[in-house]
Amino acid sequence: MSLAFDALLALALLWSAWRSLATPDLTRAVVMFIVFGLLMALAWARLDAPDIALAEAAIGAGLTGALLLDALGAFGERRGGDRP
Amino acid sequence: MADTFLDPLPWLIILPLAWASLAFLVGEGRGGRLAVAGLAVQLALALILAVQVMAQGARVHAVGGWGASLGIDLLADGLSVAMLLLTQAVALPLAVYARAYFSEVAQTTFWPLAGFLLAALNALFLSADLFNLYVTLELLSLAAVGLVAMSGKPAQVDAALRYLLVSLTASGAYLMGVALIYGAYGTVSLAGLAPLVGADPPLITQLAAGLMLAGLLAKTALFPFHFWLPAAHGGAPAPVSALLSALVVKATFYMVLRLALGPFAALADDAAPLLGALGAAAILWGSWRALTTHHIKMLVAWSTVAQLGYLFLLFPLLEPGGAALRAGVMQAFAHGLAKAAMFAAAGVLMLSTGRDTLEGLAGVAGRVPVTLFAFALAGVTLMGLPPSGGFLAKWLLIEAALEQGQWGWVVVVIGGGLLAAAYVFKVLRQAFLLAPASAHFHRVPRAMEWSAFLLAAASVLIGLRATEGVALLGVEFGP
Amino acid sequence: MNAPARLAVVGFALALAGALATAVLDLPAAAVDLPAAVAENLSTSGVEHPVTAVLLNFRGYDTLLEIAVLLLALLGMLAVAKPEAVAPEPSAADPMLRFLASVAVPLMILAAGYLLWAGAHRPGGAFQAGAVLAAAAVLLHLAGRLPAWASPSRMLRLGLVGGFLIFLAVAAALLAQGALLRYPPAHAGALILLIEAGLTLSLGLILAGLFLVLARRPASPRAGVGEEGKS
Amino acid sequence: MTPGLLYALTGIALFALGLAGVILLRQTLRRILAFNLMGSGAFLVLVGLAQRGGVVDPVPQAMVLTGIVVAVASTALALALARRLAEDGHEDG
Repeated sequence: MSLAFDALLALALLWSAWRSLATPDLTRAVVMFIVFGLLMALAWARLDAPDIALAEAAIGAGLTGALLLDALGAFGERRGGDRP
Repeated sequence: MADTFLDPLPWLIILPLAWASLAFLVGEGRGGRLAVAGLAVQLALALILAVQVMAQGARVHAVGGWGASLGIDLLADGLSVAMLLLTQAVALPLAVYARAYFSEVAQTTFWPLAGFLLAALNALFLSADLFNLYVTLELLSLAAVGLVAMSGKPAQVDAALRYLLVSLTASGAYLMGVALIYGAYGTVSLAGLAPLVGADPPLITQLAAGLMLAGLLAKTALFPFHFWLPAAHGGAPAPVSALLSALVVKATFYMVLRLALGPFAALADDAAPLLGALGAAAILWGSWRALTTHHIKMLVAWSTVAQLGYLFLLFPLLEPGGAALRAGVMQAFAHGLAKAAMFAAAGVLMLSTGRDTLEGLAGVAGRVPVTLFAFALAGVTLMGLPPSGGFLAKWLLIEAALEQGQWGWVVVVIGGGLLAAAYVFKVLRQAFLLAPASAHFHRVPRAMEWSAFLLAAASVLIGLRATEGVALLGVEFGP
Repeated sequence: MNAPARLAVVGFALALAGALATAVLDLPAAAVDLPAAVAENLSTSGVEHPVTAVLLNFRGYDTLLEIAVLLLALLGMLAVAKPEAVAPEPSAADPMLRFLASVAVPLMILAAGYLLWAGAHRPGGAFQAGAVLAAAAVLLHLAGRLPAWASPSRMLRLGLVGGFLIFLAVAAALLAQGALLRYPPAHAGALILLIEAGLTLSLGLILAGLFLVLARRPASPRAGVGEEGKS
Repeated sequence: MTPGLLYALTGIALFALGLAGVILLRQTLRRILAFNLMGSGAFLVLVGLAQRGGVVDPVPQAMVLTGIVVAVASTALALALARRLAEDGHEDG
């Protein structure tokens, strides 16, 4: 049962990672990446690593996400997407 | 107690970290004097350590007192002490040069960045732990990228960004290798791994070693991973180019060598022909591009691509107690000193003529004779003429190749030397023979000319003091 | 990059993943049992939480260098930041955000203090506490109470580098014990707490700096973001 | 299969995805995302593989904490460089 949850979480990780690279919209890519970071925090909790879970949520998803969103404003609007 | 407190080994890491952060604290481009003083002490410490290691053999410093595998070990053996000596010997004259250079070209962040860069190099050469090496690698990369970008010119920021992305990808591959090794063996200590890996490593170890090797080669800019180097090294301010070309790319070469001699010795034979072939390709392609470029510093940067190739020729010839290892370290030394001298000289030439092309050099020999002499001396080392360190390195390589009947490498070594002669003479011909092209001429501080000369002279003279160097390398590997 | 080359890259990545998965699946247990070694030495490490013990004692040297990595990133960013692109003065934010900040920031500072203290016994420590402090600083910036940093003052620089210098000084002073960072077991707990306290403050400032050096004027409209991607 | 091994395999897939992304994508921001995926993959392998027997191992956990901080530092520097280029009108995002 719990392994089924882990398998679902693994799939969600891979899907969000893939979308953050493949989705044509840059803003959506960054949002997917933040989702990926939060899922990673969940994975760390499942791996009995609460310290990493805390750091991943705060630094990996939070700070990196804030930096990326802020950067989007700087050069996001002037360009189109990228092929995956 | 006093003994351990005065041990030079940990201070080689503490000192540059300390003066780098103090330089950041005082800010506003100051900190040059601090750096020169710190580096003078570091050079003395490296010499003391070399004498101690020669007398007492290799030694381990267990950080935290735990010892591997729980803690992190620092290891000073002949190879690491040789690299430490090279680092301090190149950095001290360059710091004197940089103080004068940045009085001409305003710059505020050079000193803290350079301090962290040197701390990273010293820490890397002493580390005997795969994960700790990863941290030192990242420290080194970020410092190098910061130095490339610091001028803020678009071309430099662009080169720095490319360099950073290559570097981060390479670190990622290396880190994956470390993760696999920890998973397989439960330790990341070099000394602990060596007996565990054994003579016939499993698939996971081969993959890990492959990923780590690929990452390190990309950071060393070995052909075909050289694409980022000319822009990053050629466009940076002269003292930065000198640090990067003389030292930074050597650090990852050192890691490849350290791993090939240590835990992954069983796999080194399989990779050796490939490394040798890439080295040969680097020599030919790099020399050719150096010969065909029109910019002084691009020429010197492409020459680095070529000279890095020689370092990798040692792998197919590597055998215990053979000449190849000595050749490799001598080449690292000779090229480090000569290339630092060449970039320093190129910086003087560009500042004094105000131009960055070979054409701009016409007739400059009469204006800055010391600098031209330094450039020529460094050229002697790159060509491999006696009695220079470069000659000795190439001689040892040829000796090793002949001993093992591998004639092909001899041709590459000699051909590379001829190409080097061609591009060095191209510069000298412009400077000496042609009539002055420009009436504008900017006077540069003497300290710059003489520090370039000192480096160049050292690159030639180490050929004469090779006995001591060989004795140092004779210090057995590990404790 | 042309299509065959792209295909080759994808093929290579798939092959690599396949090989790695194969290698990982039939892996025997590791020869060295480090968790046991950690547990054995935990009582002399000065803290009760194993991850903190590894981070600040057994492998504290990694952590020392890692703080230098963070400082370096900030140094590089300051070197390339364009002074005119950074908002020098905090802009007026809406009152709701200001109110939120004035309530949340004291709570966040409390939380950081708790995390710092808790790290000795359970999950938490300087990194998490520093991250919370950084988040508080970012919130203050968004609320218009804290300006972006173009060129940090001497005091700010002292705050940024102070934690690192304390760590370095302790590491060097402990050479008298026989090795870099060799804590005497009787004082290990106090020294680690001293280092962590310094690190919490400096990490908070550095992590905040990574954001605040980049922070640009919030004025620029983000028109056209939604229409990107038609390449 | 243990959770540790499952997450290690996930990490391998993330690493390969990120590696392909860094090489194939052209926008700087995407390549920064891709490099972060590589890092996350390596972190998962580091902890997952070490804990494949179900025993918690604090050593790789501490290493990953170090790695996360290094990754955010690198990301911030890369973004700063990319933004400087964008502000000078030389960058394509």
